[in-house]
Amino acid sequence: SIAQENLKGLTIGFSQIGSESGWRAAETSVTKQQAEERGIDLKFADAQQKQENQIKAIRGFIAQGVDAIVVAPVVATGWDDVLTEAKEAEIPVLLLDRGVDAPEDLYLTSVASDQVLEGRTAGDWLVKEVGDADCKIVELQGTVGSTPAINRKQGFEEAIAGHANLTIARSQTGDFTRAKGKEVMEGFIKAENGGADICAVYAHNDDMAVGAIQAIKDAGLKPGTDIKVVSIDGVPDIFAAMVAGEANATVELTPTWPVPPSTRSRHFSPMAPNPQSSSSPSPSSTRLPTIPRANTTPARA
Amino acid sequence: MADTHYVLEARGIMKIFGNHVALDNIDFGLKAGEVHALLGENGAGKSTLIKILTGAYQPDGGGIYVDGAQVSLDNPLHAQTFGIGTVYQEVNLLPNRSVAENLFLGHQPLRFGFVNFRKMEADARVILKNYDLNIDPSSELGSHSVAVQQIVAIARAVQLSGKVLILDEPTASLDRNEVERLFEVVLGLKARGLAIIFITHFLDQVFAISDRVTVLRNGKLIETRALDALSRTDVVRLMLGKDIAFSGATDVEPSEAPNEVLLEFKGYGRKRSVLPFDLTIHKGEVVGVAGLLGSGRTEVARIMFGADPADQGTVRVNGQPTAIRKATDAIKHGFGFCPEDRKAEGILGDLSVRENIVIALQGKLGWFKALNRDEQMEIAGRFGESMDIRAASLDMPVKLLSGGNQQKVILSRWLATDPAFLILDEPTRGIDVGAHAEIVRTINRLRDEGMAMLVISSELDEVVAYSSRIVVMRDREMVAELRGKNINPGVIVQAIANNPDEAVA
Amino acid sequence: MKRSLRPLAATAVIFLIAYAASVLQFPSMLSTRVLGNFLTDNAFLGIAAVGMTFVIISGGIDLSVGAVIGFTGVLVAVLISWLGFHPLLAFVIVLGVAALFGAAMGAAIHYLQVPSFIVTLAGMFLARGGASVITQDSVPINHEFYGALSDLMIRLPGGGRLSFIGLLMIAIFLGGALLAHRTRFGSYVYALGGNPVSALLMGVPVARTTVQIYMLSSVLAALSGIVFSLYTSAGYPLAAVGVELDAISAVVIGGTLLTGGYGFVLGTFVGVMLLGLVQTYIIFDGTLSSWWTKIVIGILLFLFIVLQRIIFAASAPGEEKPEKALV
Amino acid sequence: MKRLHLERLANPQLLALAAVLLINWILFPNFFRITWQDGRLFGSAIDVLNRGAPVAILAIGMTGVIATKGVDLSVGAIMAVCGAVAATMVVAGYPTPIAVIAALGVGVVCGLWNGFLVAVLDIQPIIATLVLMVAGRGIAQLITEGYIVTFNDPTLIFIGTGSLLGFPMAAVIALVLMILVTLVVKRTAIGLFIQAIGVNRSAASLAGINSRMLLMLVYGLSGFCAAIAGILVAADIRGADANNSGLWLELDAILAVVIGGTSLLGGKFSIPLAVVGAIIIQAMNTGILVSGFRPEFNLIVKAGMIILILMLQSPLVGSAIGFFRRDDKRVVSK
Ligand SMILES: Nc1ncnc2c1ncn2[C@@H]1O[C@H](COP(=O)(O)OP(=O)(O)OP(=O)(O)O)[C@@H](O)[C@H]1O
Ligand SMILES: Nc1ncnc2c1ncn2[C@@H]1O[C@H](COP(=O)(O)OP(=O)(O)OP(=O)(O)O)[C@@H](O)[C@H]1O
Ligand SMILES: [Mg+2]
Ligand SMILES: [Mg+2]
Repeated sequence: SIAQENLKGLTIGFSQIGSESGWRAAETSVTKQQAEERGIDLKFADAQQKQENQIKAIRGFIAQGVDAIVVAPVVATGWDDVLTEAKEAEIPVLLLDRGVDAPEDLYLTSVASDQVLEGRTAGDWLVKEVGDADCKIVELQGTVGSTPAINRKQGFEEAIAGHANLTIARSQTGDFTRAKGKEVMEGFIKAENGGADICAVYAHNDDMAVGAIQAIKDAGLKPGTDIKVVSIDGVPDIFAAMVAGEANATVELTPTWPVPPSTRSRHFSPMAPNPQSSSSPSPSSTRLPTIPRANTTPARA
Repeated sequence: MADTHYVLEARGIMKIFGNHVALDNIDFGLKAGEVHALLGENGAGKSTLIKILTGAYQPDGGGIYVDGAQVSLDNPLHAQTFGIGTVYQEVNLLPNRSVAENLFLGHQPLRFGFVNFRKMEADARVILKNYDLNIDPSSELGSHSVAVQQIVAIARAVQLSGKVLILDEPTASLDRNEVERLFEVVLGLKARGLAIIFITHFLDQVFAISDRVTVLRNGKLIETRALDALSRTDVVRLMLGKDIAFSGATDVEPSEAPNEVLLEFKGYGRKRSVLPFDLTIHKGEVVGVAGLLGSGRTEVARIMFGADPADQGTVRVNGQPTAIRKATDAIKHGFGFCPEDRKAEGILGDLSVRENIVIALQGKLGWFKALNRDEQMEIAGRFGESMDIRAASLDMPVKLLSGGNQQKVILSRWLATDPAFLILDEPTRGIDVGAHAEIVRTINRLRDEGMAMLVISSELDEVVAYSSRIVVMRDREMVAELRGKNINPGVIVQAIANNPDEAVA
Repeated sequence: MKRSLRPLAATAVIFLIAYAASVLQFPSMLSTRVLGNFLTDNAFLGIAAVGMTFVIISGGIDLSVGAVIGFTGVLVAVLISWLGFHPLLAFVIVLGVAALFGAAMGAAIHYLQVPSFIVTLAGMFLARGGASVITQDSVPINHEFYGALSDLMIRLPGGGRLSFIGLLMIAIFLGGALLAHRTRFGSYVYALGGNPVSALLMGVPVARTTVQIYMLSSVLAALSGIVFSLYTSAGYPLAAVGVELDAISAVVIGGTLLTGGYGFVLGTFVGVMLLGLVQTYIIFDGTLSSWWTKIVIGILLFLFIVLQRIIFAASAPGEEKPEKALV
Repeated sequence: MKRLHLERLANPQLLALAAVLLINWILFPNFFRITWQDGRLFGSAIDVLNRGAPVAILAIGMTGVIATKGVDLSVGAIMAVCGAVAATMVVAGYPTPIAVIAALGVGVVCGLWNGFLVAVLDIQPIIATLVLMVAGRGIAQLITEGYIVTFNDPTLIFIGTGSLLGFPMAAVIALVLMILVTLVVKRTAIGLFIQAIGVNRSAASLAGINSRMLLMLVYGLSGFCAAIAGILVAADIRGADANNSGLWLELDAILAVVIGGTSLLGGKFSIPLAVVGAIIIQAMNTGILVSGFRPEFNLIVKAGMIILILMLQSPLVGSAIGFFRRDDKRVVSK
């Protein structure tokens, strides 16, 4: 609904968490591309997974006097001071991917996915998939202490809570990486009777799932059949695995950016600093569409 | 208790390294107001005894008594609190810190809890003056020559000694003047009632200031005696268990027959280091270098070897002009170099004696013609034998050898490469009488076999003993060349002192 | 100039040149706001780097710094938010815990004669693991004293802020410099780094000094953790991951030799500022992708050390021992 | 003969390995169960060898560097670069051998760059290699543009996941490399020279050792080893993960070398023991995986294990071991 010309020539600072995964890289490139389409001068800062770097970046943006700041916060806490500084400098701040524990008047809006819901979606899918059968699940967690790992674990546990036939037998961190996912899965297979006892693997991201699939194959089992594989993100490699019947489901998260592409008019625009938005009921819980891919792609070959 | 009062006493000291008995039931007593010489061959156990007396090592048996009361010295700091000041054999100071701080470490004058640098440096200047050392107390210790560092170590120990001063080979690499200076200080302390332990391999010095001697051999106590009842020969016999033929300073027979020229340095020099000099060295000739401390002798050696490359002048080897920019260039031409600073530039401390001996030869052979273990053993064993290196094993780390034996290892390293031209900077530093005579003999033999050598030594008798020619250095400049039959220490001293513009320090 | 001060001067000159160059390109970098940010944003790194300077001068290394920052942040947050302690009491407790922790590491290094690299690596695992056992989530701190402390600042003309934590860092640097260069303890630290055997023979209390050095480093890391928690008003087990490497780089860029024995506390300050400058420059530039950011940081790092060597070589025309490489 | 055998076994590295394996066995009784499956050995103990291989390979190169009193922080980043090079090249259709050779070449070039900074520009190793540690990962991501470059090249996959005589390729490669490098170092004078410059570079130079060439060689070898490890890791997951490949592995490699008894102060070194060190670390990691601890305890467990190893290696315990050993030192002179 906002004219694209309005954005032309504006300078917007974007503090990205880092480039730790393909998903993140995709988000960054979508962002840059969208900014270019709109004639926005995007100041990009990669924080390399460190909150202190993000704070520095925001401060730097304020010192440069940008027109708006977009942050994909690495962690929920610790933003009050720097956001207050931005507010004093009258620069609107938008949160991407994840909300923060700060008073709502410190930022314009938050366009965040609900990570707990992501975990719950994966759990719900598995509950439906196994029905009444007993199912021993192994979980590949993200980096210990990282917000997505905590939330995706929580959501998944909530989903299977009422179902006694589903139990999480083992849970270890695979650091969100393919290599660690593979290594941890190898260990799980050895520990669970050569893999025969495992019914499903739940990975906090697709990369770990791809690694786990390889480990399952190396152990002489059929991923997707002998051991079900469900994960979150929706990167190309997991879709390839699903087509090959080696993965069962993923919760798709499409990288996006709060500046409204024509197709996503639901989102808030940074250039509509609606004075009411700060007091409007819940702008911060605006959710990205999470599509339980399993429903749309019956992946069994 | 014994009827004599000992300020510091050791009773029945045992020290065992691995399965090597370094000290075997040693009794040692030190009286107030005496200079007590501790003598013995290289590796006899002198330094080990000192380290036990000062808490650097713990004895494996026996006890230490200060003023008759048994003490257990946990560390050198503890010994310092009893008023024991020590100069250990290898200069054990901090090259990374200033001269003043090395003098006062642990006792810096404080003001409001902070170190008072102005006072510390002023005090340091006063102290150094006692030793005729006119250096900037705030300069880094490592920027000074070994000799200067040794004086600083002595000054520090003297400062710390309220009761006992221990000097482990303090005079190695000091020149005559410095030695005399040191003796004045020592005698002054003695007069004040301090007890002094003095270790040296120079018998003249022993006789010059000592009252009693204790002789160790192979870790065993041989005897403690008053010195006035002993002659030089007696002392040597006690140390070695046999007599040796003294090669006096007389048999210099410079072969006047002009041999082939090996090296020709023309206008060779390095800025801020040594003024350009001309020097021709023939095969089968030993050129001695004499000069005072800091006169630039070491610098000449380093420039010749390319350790600090020359920035002016030319050099011809066998008539061919060539460039020597780094040590490997020099070695290619058959040079060898025993540096003065054994610890920093000589030994490879953690490597074995065997590896230390073969390293230069191996460097010459290159990466791929490796000497295997047996060959290394053979070479090392050969030199171990001929140089009489006292080591429990050729595979032990060289840093565990006694100081004199380390020196022999480095000499062996270069002899193993069969050099055409060997540069020796203070080669007899810390070497015992027996070995000293042996090294002088070796130098003479090598010369007769046609090797050219440049030898730097502060010991003039020794320089005279093997040199065919002597160049004299003063203030970083080659000022004289002495040759002929009538060279003797007196002539050299005169040449050194023959200073046209007196009075600088 | 004193020979030993040359690396310090070289680093400072490079910082000034680099800063001037940045200002030419982005004039807004010459503002009190940016200068204030330099101090505030790098306060925790600077404080930790002071401790690291002592450790490195003594010839050791402390890999546990980042983890100790994370751990103390979590502990402070938990003490205040969950257990209702007053922040000051919480500070005393965490500093005490850190002192014990550092003392234990120092004792292990001295008495077990294990390299500091391994001991502090174990310390790093222990502290980081301890933090994530206490809580995996980040714990917000909402205490008025805390708010007041983190709002404490001097406003400068031009929108700049001299924050409490920035000033604290400067104070720690000055104190550290005094401690290193003007006290007996400082001279012992240099002695250990110069030659531990000589130090022992010269009567340096080696055991005590080693324990004190690692205690100092851990206490400063804990202080840095407190500063970090003030900075973010939270404690988070994954906070300050890898800060030890930043601290080591700052120390080494500041002219301290990793082999021990040579270095300056104030050099570390310049090192920290230089690292901060690189980051700020990249943020101001804002066109670099994630990967170009890393490459450019690497290139700038390289340019700095080469420049430093050139300046150093130019100012020291005499002989230079190869052992004593500067950077 | 028997005594010699006992003496070998009493070395602290093997003791530590035994201790870690024992703990693993107690926590997970099936740890040593090995079965034959699809033409290969299968079991946790085999996983230790397989997963430990990259760090072991890094440790081989790192040993040389540390023996010269240096350290190479860039190996993790070099792994990422080389994995990225190999992956993008096979994806672009180059023949596998070319891609592998190119990746190895890139590794060597990276190593020589480090060597140049250390040997010629005289920059402290830690900071010299930090340059590439930071920039290298950026270069790797530049090559892959931030994505995991997935490939299906059978040869490359065989290198990563195949097996030889039932043993995982990675372990076989590590073993062969270890033997080759050890032989080269022992049979030539290179090993002696490396130790010499590590112990005292100025003395070694004065003894005629070309320390620059040697340092270049050592860092080059480290880069080469990192390249192999990078290719293996990429081949294992069939994709080059520029951001995560080799992340923090430099610390593991250094730890392995130090556990292997090589001092960070340079000098004496042992490549086989560094490899044992790598296996100890991996045995620890695998033990954590199969024992079922909660992941938040991983680091604490790891710290505990390191403390244990550290105690085993400390001179206090060492002297207790030494008590059982005999020194058969030859006495040279009378
Ligand atoms: N830490 C050690 N470990 C093993 N052996 C040692 C150690 N320290 C000394 N030794 C051995 O003990 C013996 C005595 O050495 P010490 O240094 O006391 O001799 P010294 O009489 O001082 O000889 P020098 O005149 O050459 O200085 C030598 O054989 C030496 O190799
Ligand atoms: N008495 C002194 N006063 C000031 N500086 C001195 C003194 N003695 C030596 N030095 C310094 O020590 C260094 C000695 O140079 P060098 O090593 O070439 O001398 P040398 O003749 O070999 O003397 P030695 O080896 O006996 O020390 C010089 O840099 C000089 O500045
Ligand atoms: Mg001695
Ligand atoms: Mg000299």
